[in-house]
Amino acid sequence: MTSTQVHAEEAEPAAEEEWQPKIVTFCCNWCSYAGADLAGVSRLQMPTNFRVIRTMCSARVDPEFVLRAFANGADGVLVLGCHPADCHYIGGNYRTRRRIALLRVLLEQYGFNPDRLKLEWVSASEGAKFQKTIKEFNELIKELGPNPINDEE
Amino acid sequence: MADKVGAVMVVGAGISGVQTALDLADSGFKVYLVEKKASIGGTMAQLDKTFPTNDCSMCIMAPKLVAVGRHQNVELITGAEVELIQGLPGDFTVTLKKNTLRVNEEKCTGCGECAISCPVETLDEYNQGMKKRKAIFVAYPQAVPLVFSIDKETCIGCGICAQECIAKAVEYERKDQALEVQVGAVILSPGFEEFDARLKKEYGYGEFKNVVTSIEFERMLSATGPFFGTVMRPSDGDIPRKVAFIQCVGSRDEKVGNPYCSSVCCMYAIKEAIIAGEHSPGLKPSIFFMDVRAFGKEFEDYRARAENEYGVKMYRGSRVASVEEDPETKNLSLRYSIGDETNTEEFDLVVLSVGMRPAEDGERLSKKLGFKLNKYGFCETDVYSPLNTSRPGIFVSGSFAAPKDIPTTVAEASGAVAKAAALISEARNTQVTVKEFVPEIDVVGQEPRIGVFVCHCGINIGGTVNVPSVVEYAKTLQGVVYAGENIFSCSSDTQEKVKEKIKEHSLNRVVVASCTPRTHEPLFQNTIREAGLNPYLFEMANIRDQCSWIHMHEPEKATKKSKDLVRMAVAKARLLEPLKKSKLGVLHSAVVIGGGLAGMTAALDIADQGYPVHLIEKEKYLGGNLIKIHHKEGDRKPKDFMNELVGKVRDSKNITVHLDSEVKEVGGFVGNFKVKTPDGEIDAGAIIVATGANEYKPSEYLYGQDKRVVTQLELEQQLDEKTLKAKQVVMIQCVGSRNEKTPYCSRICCSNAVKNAIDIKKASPTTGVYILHKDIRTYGFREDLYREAGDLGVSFLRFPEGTMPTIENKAGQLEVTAFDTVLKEDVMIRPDLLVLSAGITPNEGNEELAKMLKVPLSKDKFFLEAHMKLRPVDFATEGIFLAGAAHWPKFIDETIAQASGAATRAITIICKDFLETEGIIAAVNEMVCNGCGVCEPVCEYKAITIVKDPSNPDKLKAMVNEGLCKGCGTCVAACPSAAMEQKGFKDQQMYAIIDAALQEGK
Amino acid sequence: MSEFEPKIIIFLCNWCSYAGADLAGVSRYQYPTNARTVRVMCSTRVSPQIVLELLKDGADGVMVTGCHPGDCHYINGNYYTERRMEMAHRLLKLTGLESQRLRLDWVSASEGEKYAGVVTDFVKELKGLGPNPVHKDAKLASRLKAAVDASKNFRLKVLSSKEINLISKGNAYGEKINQQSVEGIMEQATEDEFKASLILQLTNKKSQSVKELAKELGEPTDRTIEHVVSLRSRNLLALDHIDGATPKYKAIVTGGA
Amino acid sequence: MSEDARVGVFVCHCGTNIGGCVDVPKVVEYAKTLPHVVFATSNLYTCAEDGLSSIRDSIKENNLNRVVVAACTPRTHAPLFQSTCEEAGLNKYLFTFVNIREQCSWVHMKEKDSATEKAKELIKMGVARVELLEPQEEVQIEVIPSAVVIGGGVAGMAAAISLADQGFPVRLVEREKELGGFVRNLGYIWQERREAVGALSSMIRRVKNHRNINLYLDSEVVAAEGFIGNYEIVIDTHGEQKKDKVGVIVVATGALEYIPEGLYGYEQYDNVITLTEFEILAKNKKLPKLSSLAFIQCVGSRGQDKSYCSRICCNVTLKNAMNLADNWKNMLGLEEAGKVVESIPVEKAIPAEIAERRRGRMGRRDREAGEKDEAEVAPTRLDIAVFNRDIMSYGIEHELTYNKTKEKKVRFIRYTPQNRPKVSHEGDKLVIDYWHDTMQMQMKMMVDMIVLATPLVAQPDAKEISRMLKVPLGQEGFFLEAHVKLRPVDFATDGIYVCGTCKGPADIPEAVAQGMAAASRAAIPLARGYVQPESLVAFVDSDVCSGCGTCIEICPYNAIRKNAEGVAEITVAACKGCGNCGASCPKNAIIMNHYTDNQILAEARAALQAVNG
Repeated sequence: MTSTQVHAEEAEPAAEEEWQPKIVTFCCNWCSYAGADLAGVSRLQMPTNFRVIRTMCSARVDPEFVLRAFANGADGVLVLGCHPADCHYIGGNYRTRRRIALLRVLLEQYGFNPDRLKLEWVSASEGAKFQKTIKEFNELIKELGPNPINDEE
Repeated sequence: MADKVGAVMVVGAGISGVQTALDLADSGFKVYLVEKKASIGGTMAQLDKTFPTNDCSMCIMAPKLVAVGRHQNVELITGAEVELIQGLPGDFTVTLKKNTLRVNEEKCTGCGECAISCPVETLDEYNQGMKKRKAIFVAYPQAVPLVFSIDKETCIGCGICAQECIAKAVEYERKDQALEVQVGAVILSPGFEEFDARLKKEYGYGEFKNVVTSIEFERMLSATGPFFGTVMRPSDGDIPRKVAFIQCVGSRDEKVGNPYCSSVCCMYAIKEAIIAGEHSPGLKPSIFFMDVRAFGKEFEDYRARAENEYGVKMYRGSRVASVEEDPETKNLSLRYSIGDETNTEEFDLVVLSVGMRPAEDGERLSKKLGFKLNKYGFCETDVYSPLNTSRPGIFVSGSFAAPKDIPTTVAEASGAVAKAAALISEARNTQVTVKEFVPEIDVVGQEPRIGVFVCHCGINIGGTVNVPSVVEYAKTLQGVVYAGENIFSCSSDTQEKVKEKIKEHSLNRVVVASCTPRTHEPLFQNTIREAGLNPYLFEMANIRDQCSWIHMHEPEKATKKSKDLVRMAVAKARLLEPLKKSKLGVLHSAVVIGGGLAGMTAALDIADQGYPVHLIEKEKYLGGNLIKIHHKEGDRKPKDFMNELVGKVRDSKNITVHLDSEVKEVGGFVGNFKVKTPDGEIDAGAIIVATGANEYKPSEYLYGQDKRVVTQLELEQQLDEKTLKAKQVVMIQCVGSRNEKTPYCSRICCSNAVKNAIDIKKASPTTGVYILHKDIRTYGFREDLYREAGDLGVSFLRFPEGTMPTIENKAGQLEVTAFDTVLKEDVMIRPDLLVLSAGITPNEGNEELAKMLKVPLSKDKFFLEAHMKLRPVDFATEGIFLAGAAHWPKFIDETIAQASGAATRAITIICKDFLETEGIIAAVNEMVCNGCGVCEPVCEYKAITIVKDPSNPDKLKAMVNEGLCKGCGTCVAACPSAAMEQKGFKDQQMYAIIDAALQEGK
Repeated sequence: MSEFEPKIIIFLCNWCSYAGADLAGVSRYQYPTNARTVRVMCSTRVSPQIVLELLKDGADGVMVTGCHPGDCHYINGNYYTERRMEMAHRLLKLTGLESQRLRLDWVSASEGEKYAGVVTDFVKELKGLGPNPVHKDAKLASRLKAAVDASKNFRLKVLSSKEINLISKGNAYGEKINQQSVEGIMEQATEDEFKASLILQLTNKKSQSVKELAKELGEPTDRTIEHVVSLRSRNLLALDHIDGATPKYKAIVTGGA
Repeated sequence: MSEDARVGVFVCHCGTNIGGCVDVPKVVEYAKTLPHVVFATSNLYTCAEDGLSSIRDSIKENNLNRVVVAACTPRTHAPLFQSTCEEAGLNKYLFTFVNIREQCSWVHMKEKDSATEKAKELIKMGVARVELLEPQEEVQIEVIPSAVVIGGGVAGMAAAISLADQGFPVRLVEREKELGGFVRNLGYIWQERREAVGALSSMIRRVKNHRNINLYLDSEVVAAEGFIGNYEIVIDTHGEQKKDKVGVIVVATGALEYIPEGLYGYEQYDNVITLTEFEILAKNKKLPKLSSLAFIQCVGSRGQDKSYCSRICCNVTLKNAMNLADNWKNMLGLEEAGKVVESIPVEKAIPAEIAERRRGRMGRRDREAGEKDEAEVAPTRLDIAVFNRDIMSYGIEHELTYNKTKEKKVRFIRYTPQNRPKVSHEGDKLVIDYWHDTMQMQMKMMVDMIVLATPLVAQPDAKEISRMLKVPLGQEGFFLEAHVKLRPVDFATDGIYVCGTCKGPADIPEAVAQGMAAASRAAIPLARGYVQPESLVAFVDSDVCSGCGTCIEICPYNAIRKNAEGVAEITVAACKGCGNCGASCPKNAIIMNHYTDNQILAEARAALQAVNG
């Protein structure tokens, strides 16, 4: 079944444009970005509503970036890094683990659902895991609904 | 003498060949990397994980493959075989036969459309036949070079792939080519062949579906394998509960002609057991060992964690007689025996740990190129020159010489470079090309004039994303003065077009929307640099791997997402600044700490290549531990070899020896070290640590109190001086090793003990010799010693892991009692000589030297290298290298190989005039930084130091050492006052991208 | 209830067999009324998916007629018809429905009598076979649906379309391929693609294990695993969940979300 | 289905042919119940004028947009009813014909009830199909009124002259520096015993100064793209590439003589020559003085090397044998050069009945001419033998010559492929060692010269022309015509024609005849000025097509090519609508106009629905 032929059958979008969450995904250049590429090479289909931002290491993701993303209306933020001990810069991902854990506590104190921020390890050969992470996080955010900041404006 | 050719041919592009090629290219030699298959990577590319670090094999190997694939000094010749080598060392003419891939390598972009349309399938060798591949194929998605090839047997010539290929790269009639190449030296690394498990009929491989080989199991574990990483029984696809690993299949087995031990199977079986457990919780692996040979660095505690933490059941001293299959359930029942007690156990899946056979074309190469093979078909080498073949000018590395694991292979790969480089060092840099660039345009202060190039990538992007509408959208973005589309942006003609557009619209920023920056960023950076633009004024938007390919069924959303990704890239591009790669001078000299076998070998290798070396030795004499060794290796005594080495060191004009002197302090950084010694300060570009290790001085078993208790070295002395008179000799293994205090295995004691036992039996056959042991770890070809000892009547007694033998002095008569795991009862022997196999302990001085060099120690207090597998002789801190027993106990030939490896690695630094620092590094904004010091401990590379601000002394500030900074950005995120910036990923630039991502595009 | 009267669809090629049928009429040859004829310009127009679709819809028999090889008004049309009907027969055998329900016959414009004879014989044969059980046998229905899907498969259509030229004119290397080896490849490819389509059919609504699929496909489980592996690598089947020790697979409904 | 279908059904009685068996009124009633059927009626003879007018009127009255006629066979009557629909303003493709006579009433005479049921169902199927039909426009494609003839031999010249005479400009492209082709080698051509050169020169003169022919000598056609009526060709005249546009192409590239290496001592002995070499010697009057001569037939043909019989060698041999026997125009070199002996009287009369038999067979020849010939015959001083397997002197004149040569004492010695004559030499004499069948013994014959009758073989570069024009090569490299019997001078691809020895051995009259035939076939599209292909053509959905090229290989009419975007595109003029590409397309991207899958399935399924209600 050719892809476009199938596409023709369900071309018309869902009845009214169902709300699609906006997700920002930070990927480290050496492992999770490579995992995302492998998902592409293996043509693993996944929802389109996430935007990848590349940093050299997951430890470069400043908590401030996460907060700014939420402030700009992101409904969910995913931070992906190398598996512990895989880090190209030896120990970067240990720091990331501690920073994100601390940040989630901070978010909770401000009444912002910490589940909107998720840390996950994806190695360069785990294309399928990248797909699974994106799909599951997308479902989770759909359940949590839009970022409360949006309806304040 | 004919002048030397500054080029080397490396035959075989597995991990060994790739490492050799990279080191040669970085040492200023042209490399011809010849590979039989269509893509490089060898067996390691098939592995899922590697021991002992459980790294994902592809993650750590892919960067090396990409680097060698793109290195300007390396010419990759795939699908080729060496036919003939003529001429003299230093000036060889090599004839190659390059088998046609029937695809034009220059034109093929690796997009894969041809494979999708090919109608015929065959078994996929890369996946050991557990999956199908098409007649036109590439080995695996990350293959380097990413070029498809046609397998003529399977192909029926229907012509579909040529029609579908947009790049018109398929050429059915493309002929084989004969090539002639001029090189100075040849390094052989054709790897090994897997033992054919079918030859062991009793295990039923090929007949019973659920009996698989270890390499097939490795593919099952891999995420890119047939079962996407889930372990399944090939018979019915269920997840196996109980998995059995049978060791020594085709190793330590005279019947099949492989009496040697393949050295790696115990470890990879343990690894596969651990990973299988991780993939399917509740899976219970059991391994049937004869001996658990976990002798390498960190191997022993990897084995211990497997047994205790991961619940891997280990049957020691076991022999599996046969495997039977239950026709109904397809389960397998193993009949095995330990000692004389046999029983059977049923398993869901059986993995045969197949050993290593010599490389398949080893026979052909040895005939054609005229070098000798040893009796097992591996390449014959000598203990004292482990990297030379019998033909001068042709060297060997990796498992073609003997079965060995990846860390040893990588060390040897660098070692072989030293041997080859020494032969042709005067021709260094004669054949390498240095790129000349046009002067760089100064764009500082200019308004951003951004050019956006959107790629179709054939139909890979264009088939889903509406490229023209993305181009139109790009034109509307602020700062964009040109936007256009190409069919293949990475093709050479499009590079020219990009340069023209840069000139035509005087662009000062370039954004390319196509595939992944990981593989293509350097290509475009190089192109804009050739047009005079600083390479860092460039940003990519990945609209193929991370958009069109993963949203194939939603073209409108994929097109909208592509517009967003372009908007984000343009947002960052506006704020990009030119970055300079600063140049640091390099001193063309080296310091070697430690004058033992390792130190002297390394020093000589560096000196032979014409670089001055300072050899610093603590003692008053050179030689280190070699002096204490009396037995013979082959027909030469280590002592005689040592004297020969010392002579060479003395005569060499490039080596200055500093005896009775210790390193006091080490300053500076890679290329500019300052080493303080009692004889004054030495400047050097690189340092090699070869401080060796000591024999463990036992305190147990009445050693020191009763002269009838000696160590193996002391026994060797008695044997040498023929003063041995004992009638009943007992040896105890693992004294001072593999216990709570020193959990590691010292690797060499088993072989030494067995060798000494043989010497005793030869000297007086009637003497009774008993060896009490946990596992006998005579790995590799040393397995012959174990068999010879058995034949000569030496008796071996295995005592349990936890309970060492005990000793009593009953009225002057020594009594040794040990629990015999076979007879399952205590056995008491009365020796008139007790020999303790004492292990090897690290130098006390390691702690202190490590602090000076700012290098880490492993938990067993040996020095910790940068990466156990792929950088075994480098320290994490650049410019400092490691060899010999200081790294881990090892045999003479392993020490020599590793020392040569360290020498090569050092030369890759000191042979350069300058070192370029990373462009993307941290930079301190001095006005804002108050020297709080949060960033200093965060840096793994110790690149940050807190210093006094020169402008006002009482204020502190952080200073970044550009030589050491790797640009990870950890410190930048940690800095509380945002004083620390990461060039290329500045906060402002990141904010711009985040805002652009969440801004609603039109 | 009157005796079973099979319903037969007969495809007549405009230039030869339609004229043959007319000649039977002009010569007043009598034959049973069960045939329902459809005129096409050339027999080659009738693709395997059309004949299999009709058998799935309950036709008791389908016959494709055309000019004798060499007589085709469109020169090589009927050679391809022959190959196509071979593929259709291969797929039909795999579904379990009697393959005699599909017939290919050459009827020239002058063979009126032969046409009448062929129709009569086909009716007699079908009466022996009895009615097409597809409406009462859900399993057979899904197998026929799988056969229809397989007949539209890219691989099978390429192989069956290229077979003639590969054998007669030679391939891209200028070599002529021998009939047996192409036949072997076709045989294997047809079986693989049929079973793949059937697996996708069976796992469309409910996830299935390898054992369950093997029972349906009537083959040993290790052969079924090969199909599952190939479908997963072609991204058409996904591991849904693991039930105890048994993985369960589900067809991937193509669509981004 | 653009607007809602309004179907009219017209059931025909055809006198009693249908009505006598099928209950027509009941069928009409049933038709009315079918969905979308708004009008149904019956006629005694629908094909008669009142039937046709009833269709025209009811289309207008009920503004029908679909018509089903249930009557006899579409093969004969469909065009008639379709043009009636057109007259009523309905697109003729919105029409379906249901055959309830030849394929229903006539063949189910004894089962009236089930025949009526069948008729109902056939109409139900017809209605189901007609609902899905779409109007089609038949597009007219203009034909460029000019032609190119490749090859300037007798066949090519004949074609060129005949086309030019009809007023069409012709480009005649000849590879050599002069016209004439193979015939230039020949000495005397048979019939009027005229010199070949003479016969040729009149033809060449007509070509050279014909205002409608521009002649390209020492030139070749190197490229030809396009389809019937619109070929873009490139003519390479001694290095310079000239582009041109023509409507049709005639291939007349001729054939070559077979060189019998290693057969019967050819090249070993200098007096062993081929038939063509003999003709050249005869033409240039260089034949040596001979006392004895032997012809050997079927040298290199009929299985010795080539598989076919070359058709003309026997007749050329017979002609030469007769001329030699008569020493025609003293073609044999006499001792006293210059003494021309016109003719030598016959010594004795020919037995009556042989003369009678010969005169009778002279056919249209008048009696006197018959007698006159005998007179010219000279006594045979030359000993001639013809070693042969069979003498292929087909037709009237050739058989006559065969008899004459026998009269002139030419000896015909039969040999079999199992033991062919062997050639060796003694002194300066050639020796033929052969098996004499009647005497059942090996015999020897001494001769001065041996002439080997070798076959005509295909031009070695025929492959290039075949690849350029995409026309097939048949057996042994000769061009393969569309149908050996019914379309002998057409290629399967419309607009390209073939004549002369390039499609098989032929003698001069046959080659000329084929040239003229090709010219007349080529003139049809040129004369009409346009081609109007039926719009039963294929259509490629360019979004689905991935450019795999399978259809291009399959189409016998070369009607599909790849466009700029790399996807397949149908050349409407060339497509015949057979549907092969449609059924073969691996991506199911090709739709057959007027015979789409849905239309076929709808028609067939209509029959099945009735089965299960």
